[in-house]
Parts: sequence; structure tokens; C-alpha cells
Amino acid sequence: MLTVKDLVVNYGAIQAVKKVSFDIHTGEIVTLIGANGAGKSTILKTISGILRPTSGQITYQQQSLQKVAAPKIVHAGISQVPEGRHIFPGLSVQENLQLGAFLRRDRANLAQSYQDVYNYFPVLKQRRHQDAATLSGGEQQMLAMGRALMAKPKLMLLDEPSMGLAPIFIQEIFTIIQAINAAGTTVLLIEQNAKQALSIANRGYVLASGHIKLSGTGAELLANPAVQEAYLGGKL
Amino acid sequence: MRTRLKANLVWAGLMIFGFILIDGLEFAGIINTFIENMLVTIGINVILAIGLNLIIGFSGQFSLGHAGFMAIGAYATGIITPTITTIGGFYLSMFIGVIIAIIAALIVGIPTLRLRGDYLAIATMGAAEIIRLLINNLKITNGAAGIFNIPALASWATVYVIMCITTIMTVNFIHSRSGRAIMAIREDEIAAEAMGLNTTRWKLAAFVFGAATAAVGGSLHAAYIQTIAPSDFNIMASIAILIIVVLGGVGSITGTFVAAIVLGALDTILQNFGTLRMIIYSLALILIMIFKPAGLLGTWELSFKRFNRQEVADHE
Amino acid sequence: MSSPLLTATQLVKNFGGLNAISNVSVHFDQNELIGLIGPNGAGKTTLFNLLTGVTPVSAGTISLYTDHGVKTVNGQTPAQVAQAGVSRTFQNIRLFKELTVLDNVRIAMTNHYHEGFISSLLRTPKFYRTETAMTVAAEKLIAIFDLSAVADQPAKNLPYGVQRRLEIVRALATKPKLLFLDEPAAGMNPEETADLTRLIRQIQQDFHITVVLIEHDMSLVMTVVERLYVLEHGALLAEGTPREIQQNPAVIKAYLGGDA
Amino acid sequence: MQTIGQQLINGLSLGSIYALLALGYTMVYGIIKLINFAHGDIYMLGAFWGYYVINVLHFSFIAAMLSAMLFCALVGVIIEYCAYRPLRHSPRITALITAIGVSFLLENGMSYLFTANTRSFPQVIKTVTYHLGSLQISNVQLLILGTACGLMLLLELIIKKTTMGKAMRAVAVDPTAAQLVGINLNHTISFTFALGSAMAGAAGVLIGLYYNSIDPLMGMTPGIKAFVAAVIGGIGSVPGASLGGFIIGILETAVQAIGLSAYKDAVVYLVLIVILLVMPAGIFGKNVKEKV
Amino acid sequence: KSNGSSQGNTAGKTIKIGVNMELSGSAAGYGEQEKQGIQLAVNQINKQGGIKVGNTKKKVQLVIRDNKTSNTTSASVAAQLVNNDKVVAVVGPAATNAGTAAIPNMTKAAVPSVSPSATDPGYTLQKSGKVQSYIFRACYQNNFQGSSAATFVTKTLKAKRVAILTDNSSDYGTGLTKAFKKAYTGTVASSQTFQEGDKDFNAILTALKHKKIDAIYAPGYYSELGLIIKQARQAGIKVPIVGSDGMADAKLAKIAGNSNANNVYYTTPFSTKSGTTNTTAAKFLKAFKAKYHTTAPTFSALAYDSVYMIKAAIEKEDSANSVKIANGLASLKNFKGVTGTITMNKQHNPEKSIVVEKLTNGIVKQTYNVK
Ligand SMILES: Nc1ncnc2c1ncn2[C@@H]1O[C@H](COP(=O)(O)OP(=O)(O)OP(=O)(O)O)[C@@H](O)[C@H]1O
Ligand SMILES: Nc1ncnc2c1ncn2[C@@H]1O[C@H](COP(=O)(O)OP(=O)(O)OP(=O)(O)O)[C@@H](O)[C@H]1O
Ligand SMILES: CC(C)C[C@H](N)C(=O)O
Ligand SMILES: [Mg+2]
Ligand SMILES: [Mg+2]
Repeated sequence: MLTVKDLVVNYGAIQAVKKVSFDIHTGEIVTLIGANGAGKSTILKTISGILRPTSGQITYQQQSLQKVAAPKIVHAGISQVPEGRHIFPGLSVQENLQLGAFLRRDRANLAQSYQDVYNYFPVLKQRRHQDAATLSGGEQQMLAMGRALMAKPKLMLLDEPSMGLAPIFIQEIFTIIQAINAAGTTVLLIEQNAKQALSIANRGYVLASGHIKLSGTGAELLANPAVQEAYLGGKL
Repeated sequence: MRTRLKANLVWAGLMIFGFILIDGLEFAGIINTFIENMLVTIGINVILAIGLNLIIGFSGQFSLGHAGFMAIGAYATGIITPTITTIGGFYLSMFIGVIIAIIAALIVGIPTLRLRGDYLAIATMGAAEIIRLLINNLKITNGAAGIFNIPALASWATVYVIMCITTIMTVNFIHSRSGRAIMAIREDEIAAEAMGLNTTRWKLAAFVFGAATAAVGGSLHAAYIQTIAPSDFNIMASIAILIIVVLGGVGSITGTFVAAIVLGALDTILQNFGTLRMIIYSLALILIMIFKPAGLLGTWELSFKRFNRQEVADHE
Repeated sequence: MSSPLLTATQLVKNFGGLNAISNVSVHFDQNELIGLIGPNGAGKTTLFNLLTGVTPVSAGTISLYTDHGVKTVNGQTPAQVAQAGVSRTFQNIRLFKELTVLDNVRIAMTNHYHEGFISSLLRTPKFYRTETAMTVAAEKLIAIFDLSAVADQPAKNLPYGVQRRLEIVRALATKPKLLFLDEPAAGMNPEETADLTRLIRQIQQDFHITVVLIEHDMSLVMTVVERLYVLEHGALLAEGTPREIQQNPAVIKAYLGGDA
Repeated sequence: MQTIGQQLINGLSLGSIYALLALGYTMVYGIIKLINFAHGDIYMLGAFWGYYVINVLHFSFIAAMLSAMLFCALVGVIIEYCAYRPLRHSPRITALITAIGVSFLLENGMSYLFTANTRSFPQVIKTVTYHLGSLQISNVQLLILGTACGLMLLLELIIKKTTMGKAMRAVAVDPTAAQLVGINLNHTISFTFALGSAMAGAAGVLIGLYYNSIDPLMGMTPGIKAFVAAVIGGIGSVPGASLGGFIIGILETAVQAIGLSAYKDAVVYLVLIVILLVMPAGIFGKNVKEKV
Repeated sequence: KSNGSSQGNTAGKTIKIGVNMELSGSAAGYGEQEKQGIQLAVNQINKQGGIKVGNTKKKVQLVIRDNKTSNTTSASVAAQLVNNDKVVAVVGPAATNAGTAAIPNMTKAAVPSVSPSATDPGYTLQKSGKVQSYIFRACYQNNFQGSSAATFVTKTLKAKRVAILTDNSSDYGTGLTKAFKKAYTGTVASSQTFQEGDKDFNAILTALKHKKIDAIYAPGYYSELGLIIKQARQAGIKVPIVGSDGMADAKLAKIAGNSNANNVYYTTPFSTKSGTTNTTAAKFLKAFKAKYHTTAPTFSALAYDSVYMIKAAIEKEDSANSVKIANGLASLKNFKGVTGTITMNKQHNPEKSIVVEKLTNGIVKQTYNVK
């Protein structure tokens, strides 16, 4: 579905992503794990068109994305749930969701999409008229995911959805990711919480200082001693 | 310890060299009244802009009212020196101007420094306009007609020496505990407070210091140009100083010097373009900002200490 | 029982209609290592903000036991609270980004080294003396935490984990008796978290201070702290040792979840 | 008593002029946090456009006003494209200086091309004064008041109800996230500039007609006053801009009415400062405290 | 005799005259008009071969520089003109503020300047009250014009109570008001001010409406006065409005609207009607119209005269040395200018007659002489 080949991304003089290649097949959950500053978020931002690659190709359904503007990428079916949530403060929960559907022209099906989001996240329905800025961290994370879902994405990019969440929320979020995937959305998941991420992923890649170090199925990586040592905190 | 002494000596040497150079050129007739005028204007602008750079660049307070404090210094000199026409009278007037400017800065600063960003800019702009309108309507300031025939008590040498002193004091301010405190507040006010810094007090210190230098600049302006009027100190005057600061690089004292010189020279050259002058000037302004968004020098500083050290300058 | 350092009684905080903290009483003793946990939005950060003066309390008293006796610190500014010996880090890192590591630390020492305003403008010997003493002290602290190599780097250039460490060093430089850490391990991977765990223990022992930390990472909390408070909906849900808390059904239901 | 009534009318019609200008300021500031110093000069361009099309092309008043709105919208978009867009990721103070540069350029460019002289605006609508007892109000005053209120409502509707309006608000609070939901930043910002500048264009023609005197520097003072109005009302807020405009208009009138005309601007600035001290984000502005 | 004097500048092949003028900034409108007058005068002079010095006629070369309406720049422009351009005389600046800022540099170089419009009484004087040797003007000083207006208001209009509206953004309005108040014997019922660039005077006028007044004295410029007249008449205020030469411009009636420009008076040296009596004026008006396609404004006339005053001084001294020109200007007598017959008094103020023009339906219908 999505192929990234020899991707290089620079911030000025700093090279954050160095020749990274990976691919995602339709229907999968693929996870990207790695230490802080490994370049995970940078890759996601580049796929979404917020950043421009220095070199390399990003191909999505036979279409090359590296020169396409961000809104067109959303239109093509890729939605991102950004790191740090980035909900729109000052707008209500419902308006946030409306903006998620900004590019949708199929007004008839919108009601169904709201229904779907509210099914995944019942708390959002309760809060739909509340200013999004006053939601708690967990609720904001749900809103960010809900907003991305409103675009009816074929591929959803999730950047550390569990960051800063209470353990009980983390479990819930992972369950919901699986549900979203089961409903037909392909998922690229970035996680610090490698154990949980790998256990729900079909495949995973390990990123270290801008390079892909390892790849394999979720189970393989979970069992890999090197991964355990570095990213799973030894024996946990 | 040695590097510090060496660096200080280099600076002192540079300043003395500058003085002798100008003096020599003046003696040789290469610097005529016209060029002297330009140099003095640059010098006064440096004094004004350094103070504003301290406020904007280092303490991160966006003030748009610098001309108001300049007006106070200028009027102190304009009012006092015609009666006490001595050099002593001039310095007395400068001192009084600085004191009044400090008081005014406290009155303006204590309430308004709580405001953030553009709101502070608008409030300080308003305060400066209030100062100007008071001057415009008072008897002692001779209203809109302004004051002329002010005794010429400041020569280029006075301006040069005071410019050096102001620069040294400002740089010393920046490279001290006070300077670090105001920069910390600029970077993150909440964190600075959590480190035990009384943010209001430090912000006020920078604001008042800047206002005092503005008054010094105003005082020199009055004594050199010998004519002042309220319209010299309007919003556009504050903006002119702001332009120097931003063009040079917010947070770079060296940049302020460079920008004051570049703009001073540009302004003089443009006199040859008659009516087109302001059009060229505005285009130049826009283009410089687009191609050098961080100002001519960014936050870079000329430093002699650095040359003595082994390590490479920090990179962005 | 060790002697008390800070006690907060019946704290209340309302944001408009929202009751963010309701009748919370806590006490922290000398040389303790305490954890504060609870679901998102429970009011943990708000509690820190109340205790450090960042947010004024709606009701309740906060008393700090200093060398000079008991001091009521509610109603004081964050700067005053900091000067009284309470320091903190922030949930979202708040370093002085453009300034160097050394300056970040020296700024925190501002109140301990008075060089005099005039003497700093005139560069008197007193200025140089104080400045040198301060720099030496700062460099020592930086060395202890393995940051000497980056002392001249602007804070923004440091990797995330190092920034978190610097924030802790900076907080220590104010010479606190009580240190609040807000989610120090957020966004760290297990390896980095393990390093942090060691660091926190070391600080508490070497500097003889009390550390209170908010954390969602149970691997950190449960290994390091001696005592835990659990907040939910702005109220205390439980208090106890890690072992007690892990088995508390209410906490499991509200916070830890099924198989933690 | 009648004098007070008449002064109120004076204040409201002056206020409606500030309000009209403040609307454009507030829109642009709301979205890219730029004090668009050139806004007052776009208003001047609108007035000159009206002057030209009425005098030379013999446009009707309505045609003149609509074409001025269109023309100014275009100018606004061009200015944004050339002078502000390249600086979108630069410090805001840089963009502010560019805005000042653009302002200088428009003022001096117009002075250069058409001389700095004042000229009288063609009186295409004959002034009719209505008397209500001893109160009087002219048709042009009513027209301005009506336009100011009408445009305010229109803007509020656009921002609150249309998709573009939501996009504008989204871009204002979080440009990156806005891109991630498929909003085109450039289009949205251009649209905002077009809208704000069109307001200025309308104001230019109306005020030209009302005062019958236009010159290349006419935008300077009202521009600053309008910005103050926008700040008083809470910059970014459309009703706030109008309210701020009316407050300043009435305030200036009141100060002059009691014979302190020399201090009219000083009082305006004093009130500005006092309002900001009590409400640091203006009357309708949200005082977003940073969450620690 | 090319180097007759060791002091000052001396003309070479051409006579260089500098123009230190407000071509941008807030006074640009006036500066622009003065520039037109200057250029017209110089064109005429050169067409006739130039100025006669000794046996040869030398062409005049203008060096025009913009002072941005800024005092600092005016000083710098003055220095540039006298030092680098080596001009022998300067026309300008327009305003008193920029003018006084130029004085030190003019004096240092011993080059005279004639300001067409700097009206402050102190402009030509030093602090001690002694005259500034190199500073001249072509216009009235405020005291004269203000007190003349007071006489006119009292004697001709027989107004016992007046309201005063002053432009207090420059010395012009405030100076005239001061002089008017000093000379006026009736009651000043109200004294209000406005700023240059103001457009809305309804508040002040509404406050005046119910006051018992016989006339309004409003010294200022046509751009504001036009609006004041318009808004006053629309508000139903019918009393005479008396102003100063800043109103002597055809645009006044345009801005006010002809139907409102009734019962309006202003003091002026220069009457557009004077074409009938003053042949210099008639010629000037015609030439100006031919060149610029509008009726000549007062400021252009004053600036035009300033150039011819310098010409007269050169011819009188038979020297284009700047010090000599200053002498010539100081002793100018019965110079026939557009703005009247001028004799320079000891304080370098031109003595010339003053008239009051009355507008009826926007047209000058009547003129009065004031003694
Ligand atoms: N805007 C920026 N300017 C300069 N450097 C940046 C910028 N954003 C990120 N970097 C650098 O690029 C590298 C990769 O950053 P990135 O955010 O992609 O890491 P990450 O893997 O997502 O880490 P984390 O787990 O902390 O989110 C880091 O070294 C970071 O410091
Ligand atoms: N300044 C404020 N204004 C309004 N509401 C606030 C403010 N600060 C916090 N709140 C609200 O108070 C509640 C507690 O927030 P707090 O930040 O203390 O939670 P927390 O326990 O630290 O959560 P997390 O684990 O997500 O950081 C939340 O509902 C939050 O939205
Ligand atoms: C041109 C005018 C604005 C000059 C005015 N008469 C003055 O003396 O300042
Ligand atoms: Mg990341
Ligand atoms: Mg928190």
C-alpha cells in the first residue's frame, strides 16, 4: 500500500532520517519503534507532506507522494494523529470532528462517520459541545484519533498515541487501534511503548538514529533479545 | 583570567582607535559637517537601539514606545541648557532626563509589563503617545512649536564617548547575573519563576535601563541638532529605532551597530534620490527582511575572547 | 518517623466550575521519595502547581518547615516558594532553550550569588569574584550529572532524555529541600527510564532532599518510591506503599487497569 | 440633553469608521498573528480607487464600492504573497517590519505617482440630513453605520458557519494540525487577507465619500486607531473589533465634547492601557493562560 | 572674480541653489507644492538666460533634496547641500521645525536660506534676540498674521465673542492663536484644538453649536479647514469662519463643497484676485496653470518668490558668493513678488501688505485690506 524507499530528511544541517526504507501492506498494523530522536516522527511528518524529503521515494497506491502537498495527501486517504495530539483548542469537540471531515464531499455518509467515532469513543459524544482544550489528556488523544477517523482514511498514521496516558487508558487505546484496523483501516503505529505495540502489530521496524536496524513480524521482534534489551526494558 | 584582560584591552584599543581615526579624518578635512552629521546620527541611533535591543532582544519584551523616553531626555536638555549654557548644565540636564525617564519607565512598566507580546507593544506605544501629547500641550515645552536655539553642547566626540560608555554598560549588563536572568525570563517566564527569579523585578530592570539609555540618546540629540519638537518623537520615531534593532538582529549588539551604520549610510545616500528616496528605502527594508529574516547578524556577536579560545564557536 | 517538610491541608482548587482539586491533604517528610499517580486529568499537575505557587489555591493551607520554623507558603509567588526551598521540573520540558547548559544552571543559582547591580555594570573585582565562584559551583554540578561535554551547547540542541536530565540539574541548582518531578520519564524508552530511576535515587541520597514525582510509568514508580498518593477526580483515592497500592482494587479499577 | 444625543450620533458614526477598519485588522491578526501595519494603507488605496473609477470611469457608487473591495482584496492577496508568505516561518517581529515596509511603500509610492496633495472625493451620493427634533443625522452617516454593522454580521457568519470560516479558525490555533486534516494553509491565509482587505476597500470608498477628502497618508492615523480598537475589543474577535471601534469613537467624541480636545488621543491611549490592565486580552479576547 | 570672498560658497559656471524640502513625511503635501513653485521660477529664469553676475549670465542649477519632514534629516540635508553640493543659497525648508534644525549648518557654512513658509516668529532670531545672519523667509511671521486677523474680526466683522479652533500639531496654528488671543479684545468663548490629519470635527462643532459666538477663528491648513467648514455648515453653524493663509487654496472650497464655503474669510499675502492689480502675480498664475494644470496654491507662490528673492539679491550684489547673497537678501527693498511688494526688515521678515479674502459659494468675491 505504502512504500518508503531510501528516505532522507534533513532539518537544516541535521540529518534526522538517513536512507530509510520500509513498506506497509493493505490491512496491516505496522509499528515503528526506536529511541527518542530516532527520527520516527520525522518520517510520519514527511509521509503526511508537512516536511519535504531531501531524497528518496514515498509511493502510495502507485502514486508518488514526495512532492504532493499535505491536503492532497489527506485527500488520498492518509490521516495522521500527530504527536502531542494537536487538537484545535477553542473549538468544540464536534467542530474538531467536523474539521476532520474537511475534505469530505460525501455529506450523506457523514452522519455514519460521527456514529462510528462516537461508538469507539463514547466519552466524546458526552463532551461534544465542550471546548476541546479543556479535555483531559486521554480524552484529547481520543479526539485526535476521532478527528483522523472522520477523514475516512485508508491509512492511519499514529504518533505515540499512548504518550502521557494512564495505564488504564493505554490499554483502551490499543484495543481501539485494533478495532479500527479490524474495520478496514491500515495502521502505521509509532510507539515508545514497544511491548504493547509489537504485540498488536503484524510487522515492526526498529529505528535507531535515523536508520532501520531490525525488522520482522511483531512476534519475532518481541522475542528478539536485542530488542528486549534496548526497547523492552530487559525482562519485564 | 588572561583571556578576559586581553579581550578587554582589545576592545579599549578599538574604541580609542575609532576616536583617533575620526579625529584625524576630521582634521584632514575628509570628514566635513555632512559626514559628521551622519556619524553623529549613527552614534545616537546606536545608543537608542542598543537600549531597545536590551528590552526586545534580551528581555523579550516587545516595546514600541522608545521614542517617548527619548523625548524625555531631549526635552530635559532642551529646557535646561538654554538657561544653564555650560557643559555642566548639559550633563545636569542629561542626568535629570535620565531620572525622569526612569520614573516614567517605572510608572509605565509596573502595570504594563504583565502584558504579553503585541499587547505590551500597543500599551507601550500608547504610553509613549501620552508622553508626546503631554509635551505637545504643555507650556514649558513650548507646545507643538518645539524648542529651538538649544545651545550646541554636544560635539561628535561627546556622542562617541557616550556611545562607547552606553555600549559597555549594556554589554556588562547582559553578561552578568542580571542579563542571564532577563534572558531566562525571555525564554520561559514560568520556568524562570520556578527558579526563584522575581520576574517582574528583572523585566522592569531591563525596561528601565533601556529607557534610561533612550533618555541619554534624546539628550544628545537635542544638544547636537539644537531643535526638538513633539513630532520628532511620534510612533514613527519609535518604529525607526525598532527597525534598526530588527534589521541588525534581535539579540545582537554587534548587529545593532551594523544596522545603525548601514541604515545611516543608506539614508544619506538616498538623499540623492529625491522623491524616490522613501520608495527605495521601503523596498530595501522589505527585501532585507525577506532574505535575512533573522536580521543582518542574527544573534551573532563579535567577540575577542572567542579568538583566544581553542574550541569552535557553537553552531546552530 | 522522620520530621515533616511540607504539609498541605484541605487544598481546594476550582477552575471556573471545574473542581480540579477538592479537599486534598498530603504531607511530605524529610528525605522521602514519594510518588503521585492517578488517571489523566486527576489533578496531579494541578496539585504540583498549587504547592509551588504557580496556581493560587482556592482554599487550604500549605506549610513548609524550614530551618527558621514553619512558613505558610500559599499565597506566595512561585519565586518566593522557590526561594524558600521548593523546586520543580515540568511535564512539558521548560528549559531556557536558546541558552547554554551552563547558563541554564547558573540562572538557577541567581539568588545565591549577589554580585550587585552597579558593580556588575562597572565590572568591579567583586563582580568577577562572585561570577567565578558561581561558575565553579555550576560546573561542579554539571560534572556530577555527566553534562560537562555539552556545557557550552544551547539546551535546545540536546537530545530529549538529556534535556530532562538538565531540567533536574537546573532544579537542584536552586538548592531545594523539596523537589517535584512531573512525569520525568514521559516519552522515554525503558532503557532511558532505567537510567532515570538510578539518577533519582542518587539525587535523593546525595543531596539529602525530598523528592516527589508524578509518573505514569509503573516500572519507574513502583521501584523507586517509598510511599504513594493516588488522585482521582481531584480527590485522594488512596495512600500507601507501592505494594499496597498495586493491590488496592479501587486503584486498579480507576488507574492501573486489568493486568498491570 | 439634545447635545448629548447629537454627540452620541457623532460618536457612533466616528466609531463605525474605526470599526470598519478594525475588522480587517482583527481578521489578519487572528489568523497569522501579524499586526498588518499596511492595513490602513490598503484602505487608502480603496479610497483612491473609488476616486478614480468615479471620476474617470463614471462608476456608480455601488459599483465603485464593490470594485474597490475587489481591488483591495487583490492587493491584499498580492501583498501577503510577496511580502508575508516568505516569512511565514520567521520570527513575527520580522514580518512586522516587512509590514511596516509595505506601509511605507504604499504611502510613498502613491505620493510619488499621484503627489501627496489632498483631493476632494466625488460626491456621488448627495448628502441628505435628516432631522429628528434637534438631532440630525445624514444619509451617509447611516450608510456607514449600516455597512459597518452589516459587514460585521457577515464576517461573524462566515467565520462561525462556513467551512472556510472553520478552516480559518483551525489555522489560527494550530497550522500544522490544520494541514493534517487537509486544510490548505496558503488558500486559507490568502482568503483571510482578501476578506480583511475588502473590508478596508469598502471603508476607503465610504469614508472618502463621507469626509470628501483623501490623500496618500490618510491611512496612517486611522490605521493605528483601528488597531487600538481591535486590541481593546480583543484582537481576533470580530464583534470585539466593532465594539472597540465604537468605544474609541464615542470616547474621542466625549473628550472633545467636554472641551479637552487637546487630550483626545491621550485619553484614548489611557483607556486602552486601563482596559488591558483589567482585561489583558481585550474585552472579548480569550485570555489563554498557558497550562503548566 | 570667481573667488571674491574667502567665506561661504561661490558659484562656478552655474549658480547652484539647494532645495531642502519636505518631500515625504507628514508635510509632503506642502513641500510638493513649494517644489513646483521653485521649479517654475528656475525654469523661467533659465529660459531668460539665467542670472546676471558681472558680465555673464549664469544658469541656475537646482539641487533638490528631501528632508522627510524630519529635523535630523533636515540638518543633514543642509550640511550636504552646503558642503558637498556647494550651493550658494537654499530654498526651504517648508516648516519651522525642519527649518530651525538646518540653521546651525547653514550658519557654519555661511550660506543663506530662504524659507517660503516657516512662520514661527523666532525662526529668524537667535536665542539672544539677535537676527540669524543667514536665515530668511518669504512668508509672514505668525504674530503679524494673527494680530491682523484679530483686527479684522474686531473691526470689520464686529465680532464680540469668538470660538477658536487651532491646529496644534505644528507651530503654525498655535502661533497664530497665540498672536490672535493677544491682539483680540473681545471674549474667547471657547478654545479647542485639532490635529493635522483629523477628519471628524463633529464633536467639537456640536459643542460649539449652542454657544453664543459671533465668529470662529480657525488657523490651520485647507485640508482640515475644508472639512471644518463643511461639517460646521452641515451642523447648522452659520457664523463667519476666519482663518489664515493656510486656507488660501482652491482645494479648500472643493473639500468643503461650494455651497458650504460661504461667509469664510482668511488672511493672505496673495490673492488669486490680485492678478488684476499685481502683474507679477498675473504672470505667475498663468504660467503655473500652463505648467501644472491647476490654480497655483499659496505655498507655490511663496516658494516662487523665494527663488526670485535670491535672484534679486545676486543681481543687487553682483556676486554669486553666498555671503554676498545673504547681504543682498538682508537689504532687499521693494521687491515685486507674487505675494506682494517685499521689503526685508531687520529681523529678516518680509514686510508686505496683508489682505483678507472672503469666499462666497466657494469663490473669492471680495477682498478687504487690513491696517
Ligand atoms: N524542527 C526541528 N529542527 C531541528 N531538528 C529537529 C527538529 N525536529 C526534530 N529534530 C531532530 O531530528 C531528530 C529526529 O526527531 P524526531 O522527532 O523524528 O524523533 P522521534 O523518533 O520522533 O523521537 P521522540 O520519541 O522523541 O518523538 C532528533 O535528533 C531531533 O532533535
Ligand atoms: N489552568 C486551567 N484552567 C482550566 N482547567 C484546568 C487548568 N489547569 C488544569 N485544568 C483542568 O484540571 C484538571 C486536572 O488537570 P491536571 O493537569 O492537574 O491533570 P493531571 O493529573 O496532571 O493529568 P495528566 O496525567 O494528563 O498530566 C483537568 O481537567 C484540566 O483540564
Ligand atoms: C508648510 C507649513 C506646515 C509650515 C508652517 N507654517 C511652519 O512654520 O511650521
Ligand atoms: Mg516523535
Ligand atoms: Mg499532568
